Amino acid sequence: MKLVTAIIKPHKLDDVKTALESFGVQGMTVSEASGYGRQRGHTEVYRGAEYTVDLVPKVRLEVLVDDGDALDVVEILVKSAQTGRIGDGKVWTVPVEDVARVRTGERGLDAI
Amino acid sequence: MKLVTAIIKPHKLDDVKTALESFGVQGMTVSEASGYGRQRGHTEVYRGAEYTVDLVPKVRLEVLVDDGDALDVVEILVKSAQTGRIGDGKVWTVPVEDVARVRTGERGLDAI
Amino acid sequence: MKLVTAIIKPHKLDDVKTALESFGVQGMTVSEASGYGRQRGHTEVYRGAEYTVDLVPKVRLEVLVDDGDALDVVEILVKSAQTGRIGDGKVWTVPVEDVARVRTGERGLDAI
Amino acid sequence: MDTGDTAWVLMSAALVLLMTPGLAFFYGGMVRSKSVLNMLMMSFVTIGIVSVLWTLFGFSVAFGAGGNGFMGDFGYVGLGEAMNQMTTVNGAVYKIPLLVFSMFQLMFAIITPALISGAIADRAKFLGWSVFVTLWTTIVYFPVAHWVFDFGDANGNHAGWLAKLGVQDFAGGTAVHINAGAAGLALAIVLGKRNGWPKAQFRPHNLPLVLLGAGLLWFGWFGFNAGSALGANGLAGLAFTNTMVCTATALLGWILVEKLRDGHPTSLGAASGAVAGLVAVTPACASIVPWAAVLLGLVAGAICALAVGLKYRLGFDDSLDVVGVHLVGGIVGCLYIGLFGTGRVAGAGGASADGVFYGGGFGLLGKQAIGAGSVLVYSFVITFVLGTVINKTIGFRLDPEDEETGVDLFEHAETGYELAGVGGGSAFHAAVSTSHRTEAAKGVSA
Amino acid sequence: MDTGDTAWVLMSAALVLLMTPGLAFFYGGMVRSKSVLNMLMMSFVTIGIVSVLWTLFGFSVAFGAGGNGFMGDFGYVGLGEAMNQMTTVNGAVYKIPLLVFSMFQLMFAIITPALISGAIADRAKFLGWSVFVTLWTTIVYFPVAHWVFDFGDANGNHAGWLAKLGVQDFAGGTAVHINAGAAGLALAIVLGKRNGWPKAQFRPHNLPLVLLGAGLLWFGWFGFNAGSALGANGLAGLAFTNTMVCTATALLGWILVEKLRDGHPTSLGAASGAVAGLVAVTPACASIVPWAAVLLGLVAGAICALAVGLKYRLGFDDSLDVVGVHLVGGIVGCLYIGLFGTGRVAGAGGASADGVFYGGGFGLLGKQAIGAGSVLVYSFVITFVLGTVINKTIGFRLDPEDEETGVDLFEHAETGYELAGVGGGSAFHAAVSTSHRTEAAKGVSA
Amino acid sequence: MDTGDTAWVLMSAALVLLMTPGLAFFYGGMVRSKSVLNMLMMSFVTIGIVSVLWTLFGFSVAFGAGGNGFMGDFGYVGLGEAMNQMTTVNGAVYKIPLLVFSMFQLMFAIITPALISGAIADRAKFLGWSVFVTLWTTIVYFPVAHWVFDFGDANGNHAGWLAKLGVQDFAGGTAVHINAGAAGLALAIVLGKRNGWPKAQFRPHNLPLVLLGAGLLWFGWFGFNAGSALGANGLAGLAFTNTMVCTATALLGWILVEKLRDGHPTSLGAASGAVAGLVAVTPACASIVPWAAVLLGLVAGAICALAVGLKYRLGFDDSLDVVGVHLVGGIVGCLYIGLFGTGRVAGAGGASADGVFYGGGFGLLGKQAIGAGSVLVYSFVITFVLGTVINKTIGFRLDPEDEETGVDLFEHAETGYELAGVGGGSAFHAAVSTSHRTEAAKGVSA
Ligand SMILES: Nc1ncnc2c1ncn2[C@@H]1O[C@H](COP(=O)(O)OP(=O)(O)O)[C@@H](O)[C@H]1O
Ligand SMILES: Nc1ncnc2c1ncn2[C@@H]1O[C@H](COP(=O)(O)OP(=O)(O)O)[C@@H](O)[C@H]1O
Ligand SMILES: Nc1ncnc2c1ncn2[C@@H]1O[C@H](COP(=O)(O)OP(=O)(O)O)[C@@H](O)[C@H]1O
Repeated sequence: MKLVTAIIKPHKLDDVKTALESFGVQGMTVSEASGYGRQRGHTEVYRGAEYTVDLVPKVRLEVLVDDGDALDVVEILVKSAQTGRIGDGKVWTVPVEDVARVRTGERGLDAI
Repeated sequence: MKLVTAIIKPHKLDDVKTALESFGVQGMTVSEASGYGRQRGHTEVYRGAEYTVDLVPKVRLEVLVDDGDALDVVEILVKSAQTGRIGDGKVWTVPVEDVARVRTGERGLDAI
Repeated sequence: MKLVTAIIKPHKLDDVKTALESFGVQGMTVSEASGYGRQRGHTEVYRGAEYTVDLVPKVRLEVLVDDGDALDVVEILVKSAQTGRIGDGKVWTVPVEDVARVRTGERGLDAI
Repeated sequence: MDTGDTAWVLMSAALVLLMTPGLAFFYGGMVRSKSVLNMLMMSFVTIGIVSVLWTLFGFSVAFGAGGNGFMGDFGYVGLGEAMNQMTTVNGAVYKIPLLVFSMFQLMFAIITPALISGAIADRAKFLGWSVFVTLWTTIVYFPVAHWVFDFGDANGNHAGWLAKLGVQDFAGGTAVHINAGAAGLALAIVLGKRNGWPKAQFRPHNLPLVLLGAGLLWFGWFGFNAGSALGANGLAGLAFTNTMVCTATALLGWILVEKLRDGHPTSLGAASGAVAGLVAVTPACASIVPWAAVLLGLVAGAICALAVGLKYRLGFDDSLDVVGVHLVGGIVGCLYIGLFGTGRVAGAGGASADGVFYGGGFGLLGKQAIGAGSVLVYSFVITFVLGTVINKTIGFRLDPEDEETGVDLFEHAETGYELAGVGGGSAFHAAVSTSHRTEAAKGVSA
Repeated sequence: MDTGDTAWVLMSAALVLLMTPGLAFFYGGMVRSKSVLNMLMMSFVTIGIVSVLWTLFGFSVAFGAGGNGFMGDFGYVGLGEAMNQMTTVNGAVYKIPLLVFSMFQLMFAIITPALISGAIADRAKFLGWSVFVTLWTTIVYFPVAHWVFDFGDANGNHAGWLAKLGVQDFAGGTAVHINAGAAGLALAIVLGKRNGWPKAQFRPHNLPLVLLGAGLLWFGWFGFNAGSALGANGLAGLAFTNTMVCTATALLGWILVEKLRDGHPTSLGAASGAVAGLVAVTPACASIVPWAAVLLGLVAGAICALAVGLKYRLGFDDSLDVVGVHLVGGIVGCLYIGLFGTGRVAGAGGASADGVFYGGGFGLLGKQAIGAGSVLVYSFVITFVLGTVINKTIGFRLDPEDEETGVDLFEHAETGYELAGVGGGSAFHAAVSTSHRTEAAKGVSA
Repeated sequence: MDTGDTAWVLMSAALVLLMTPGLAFFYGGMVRSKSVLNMLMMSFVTIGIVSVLWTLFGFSVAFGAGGNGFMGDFGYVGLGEAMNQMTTVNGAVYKIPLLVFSMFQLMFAIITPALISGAIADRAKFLGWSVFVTLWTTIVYFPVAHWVFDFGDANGNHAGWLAKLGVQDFAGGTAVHINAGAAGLALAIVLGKRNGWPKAQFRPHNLPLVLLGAGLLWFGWFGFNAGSALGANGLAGLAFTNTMVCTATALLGWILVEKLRDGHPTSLGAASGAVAGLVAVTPACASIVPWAAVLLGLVAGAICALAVGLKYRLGFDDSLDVVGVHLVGGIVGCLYIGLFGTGRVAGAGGASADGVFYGGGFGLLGKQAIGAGSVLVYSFVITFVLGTVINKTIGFRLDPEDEETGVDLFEHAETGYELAGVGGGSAFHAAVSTSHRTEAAKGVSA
């Protein structure tokens, strides 16, 4: 099994979720993150003092998938999260040795 | 070494923490997450417009463990986080190649 | 490629970011976390009732790096995040099998 | 008609209305974020319900001109008859229109049941609460207000029995605070403890909101107390002064106890102390001199700071300390009159009986005890019965899972906050599929 | 001069000023967290702009003593001439200084354009809004206020044409609410829908803030309505009473509809219902008896609860329901006078014509319809033209990407909240490199 | 006694009390979330402390009837003697009870030290602050209030020396704002810079809270300024008018500077501008005509917007700009009277001397400069000494690590917010093991 992690733009989450669902992915875990990279942050001004915020809001998505699906899921993530503008994010894949479903204690593929 | 990651229901965190402690786990990292899966979200209504929120609040727990402890820790996590109802979450294990303690620079098992 | 994850003290983030930048790391992903370990939490009192909060605020940093840079990046992280006091955090490294840049679909090293 | 008196009572009525939202924020900030809206709603719906009852029959029951010692008659049903009269129902001829007096008193009838809601935070069914407010205000508040506040006509005919007895309660230590406090105790017992209490953790979710509530309460309370003079005069000035200094010292008294006992003076303590002082001075503000109000504040602040611990010892989950602050604070204020009440304030229009320390003997103290005790017992008993009946019939206590989900979501289908920062927030925005299922919205999709 | 009347109107003016921040919070809590500051700023800048216009010429256009049916003359430019006069410009000699009347009326001129801002949440350029407020207040509000509120001298000379006609609008159902509601509709159409509306999700980001706003509005509205008596008297008492009970029942009416239709009474519904009741009773509070105000509240609360769905059916993005609450609520209140208005309130200083249900025939109802209709049409047409011209010239609607970024950041370079908990927050604090680029700051680095 | 005048001053006293919580929110929203409670507490404890001092001896020192030019006598200790008197201590016989005047003035004595707290945000020990407030109010505020506000008896006997000299300061430009501003400067220097200032980032954590504070300040300030007429009359109307229009234009003036200098008008700027306008018009509101108030606002708003940059150039960490807003704004307002003050307002009860631009020569300007300068110097010097002594003895400045932890947690053992969304929040709720260590709680576990 693999763990595919994607960092995407927040407003693309809905599209990504829909794309994964149609592919058959039935679960995922989402969290808030901030990104630092080519995409620039923004500037705020309070009583004349300027603050440069260089972290950009992102969403992190984690999906556990069967080995065979990993590449497809990466494809789908890239396609559905793409806007073509700087800051669209990254997708990476890590090997997973063991998965368990807490509710039932099932292990491995059945647990996903 | 292994990194065991668990997605659990927020109100089980205390039980999980206690169970890990009694096993001898001395550290962990916790963060907020939102889950998408079999468990359904909820509906809110504002001035008659209905909003379906399909992400469910979860907690993510990360524990670095010795190779030999990994299976036990997974067991403990599954047992202590279980309520038996849909949405109890997942536990997965990933291989770790290197660990360092920032304070001392120690590496490997000593760093956990 | 490797994924280097660091748990650090929040107020060290700026130093760490600067150190990584000078080494040539051009991107990273940051998120909020809470740590549990040797470092103790704090106590709050509301109308005479005491609450012990044992989670300590931390920042989680994730950096994708080329295999060859992994060790250096760990070094830099340890050095720049160090205060020498309990609770400075951990750095761990996990193997990555695949990376994609969402904007372009590039894969592997080019995607970092 | 005196336009100055009328202006002051109009303003005071508005100030006392503001106290109920103020209370809602004070309470709302203290609960967890998943209960804040329900806490606010319990106060807001009370404004709605009690205003209707008041117009229909409440003002009549409390102040109807031809009643007996226990309730008024029904001359003011619908308030139509009150439109063109001056205020003669309160023991003297006041130079303000009767409608203005009626509105001023309505605000008291609203905040009293609202105070009770703090005892049952996080776990009450909204329908149960709404029915409770309707019945409680009718059976408990309106009659008790008559007992205490209605001094009858200029000769004292038709006065309430406590008023006639000579119990001193200028602005509602018995009718409002002891009344609400005793009811809160009864309801906390009837509804039982919250899941996990006292082990689980119920930190206030928004302390600035608590302090906003306290600030609005303090501001509004000048209307409550100084407005009870029903005119802009020396008596109002005295009540205002005592209210100010007692509240200030109660704030200090509470945080001093905290500093000594817990090591830290807290902002929740400061807010709580201020409210405790306001409660204690409410009955007493027209009966004592300013330095006695300074002392009352210190005493009331310290006692209430200690009294909020009682619930752990006795095991009832009075969630936001209605007992520790309003019942205890109200009793302290009422009895204090028996000790420090003095005819020296009569020159400013205040009460004229002397308490123990002014050589008046124990007579006044005894009357004060009767006043406090009878309201306490009446309110506790009736509330216990009302609460039990409601809980057994339509239901008053939430189910445990729904309490776990959170009362805001379960009862109101709402979430208090959606505060995620710039952009970051949109993650979760976007993660929501909206469908407008209103009639109108159906029109769109059709 | 009557000091009591003056005290009440001074206080009322302050209360009405407070309504505009109150409105800002009511609106500000309803938008997403990335637009809250802009929502507040639209109200605050309106206070700034309209105060200047009022001093320069607004008071003259609205109440200048020697005008005609459509506008006043220019006798009060700069307000200097008003300094030592009493109030004679409003159909009678009021025993309050003219400056006090002028300030009271200024607050109405401020809140009316501020109300409009709710229709265009999240997407208006701040410069466009500022220019719009300047022009709209000048061309629409000042004249309309003259039409409705200026009863001329004691003989009715120079009165506004609607006032002269006998349209009853005690505190601004036409001049304020229908006026703002019609303008909101026009602007919502001119600026168009928000990105993604109605599919995307626009949950209120801070409901306690909404309820704070509603609480302050309710409090301030006593100044608005009872203050419109221009004295502390029986009429003020009647207006106060009707305001209180109508608001209370409208709150109940709205959440009853929600309970029946959606299954849950909501806190947003309670706040919205209260505001709908306040709107509806504004024109009517000196024309009806208290039980009729109870009924008006129920009707207005329920109708407005249904009316906010209209926008989905008709497809205009009136973001915060200025139409559903202010236009609809204002029309309900105005016409209600034609039905339930009664000379029975004349004894308390109220209006004296009877409506349909009091045997007065359809005459009053007809006048009310003329009043409502003429203001609605005038406001809608002029606003549509003004909005279009501004949008085509300096720009009024934000670009889509800037709307996505958020209007707070784009227009004001600010973020509403930075709330991360203890220490946790510093993560992101530390992640920021600050540079003070002010002139002064440059001095430091130099 | 005049009930109308009394009603207005009672109400004004309540309004000015509300300003201190208002200030607390204005300041509290500007600091980081880990300091918000301490910021609020500095204001709230000031209310407690100063009220006690006032009752004990403060009112006597400031307005004791038989004093000299520098302080009053001790006739009003305990306020008991004030109970049955009318107000004769302020240069004329005012038809309001002396207690009402005393309460009105108490609120000024409270807010002045509270204003200072903004200069030392994030880093003051709470005990140090409490001791400082006690000493500063006693040694600085009470005497200075006598100098400026006590016009003595009807013949001017026992008047304060600045009042006698003819310095015009209607509502406290010198005694309140210059006084607090100079003290803020001194304390900011004594306590030193915050960790990391000016490089580190100190963004406001809750701007809606700042705007709430500004709104309440504006509302309350009508009591401050128009209430200083001590009656409901033409003078109150003039003061109200000038307060309104000056504040409005100062808001505009500040955001115009921002638009031109930084490119964006901000909500913090609007709030700050409004406060700057309120400060500047405080001394001047009974001395100038409305159009001059419009101009004063523009000038004060713009100057203060520039002045807040001074601290970067000069290197003192006046965290929330007490100097830039209150000291600078106060000086602008005081001197402006020397230029635009005019006897034309005497008809409305205003001051009668003419300033430079009304042909009065430089006499008035000179007096204004003496008033401003003497208060500035006295306050700065004494504060510097007091602050240094406190810091060297019981400690005033937090240790760096405790400042890093956050003053809320370190000094008050509290956290401002616990806002995590529905359920999500419980993660961290559950992660907390609670133990009730109160006496009472010990009873439970035993
Ligand atoms: N080396 C990296 N390791 C981890 N996350 C990264 C790395 N580089 C970029 N990211 C994440 O990807 C996001 C987008 O990267 P950025 O360089 O801004 O644009 P792009 O991917 O389009 O070139 C960043 O905000 C950050 O969250
Ligand atoms: N494929 C997956 N990848 C990552 N996380 C998952 C995946 N499937 C489920 N989860 C996480 O596990 C949680 C529980 O899953 P759910 O399907 O609701 O119930 P259960 O695990 O009891 O069948 C989800 O909320 C989500 O956080
Ligand atoms: N076994 C572990 N797995 C994951 N994270 C850990 C583990 N142990 C510690 N941590 C993280 O590292 C942080 C610092 O650990 P702590 O024991 O407090 O101090 P130190 O690393 O200096 O010995 C913790 O707050 C937690 O976030």
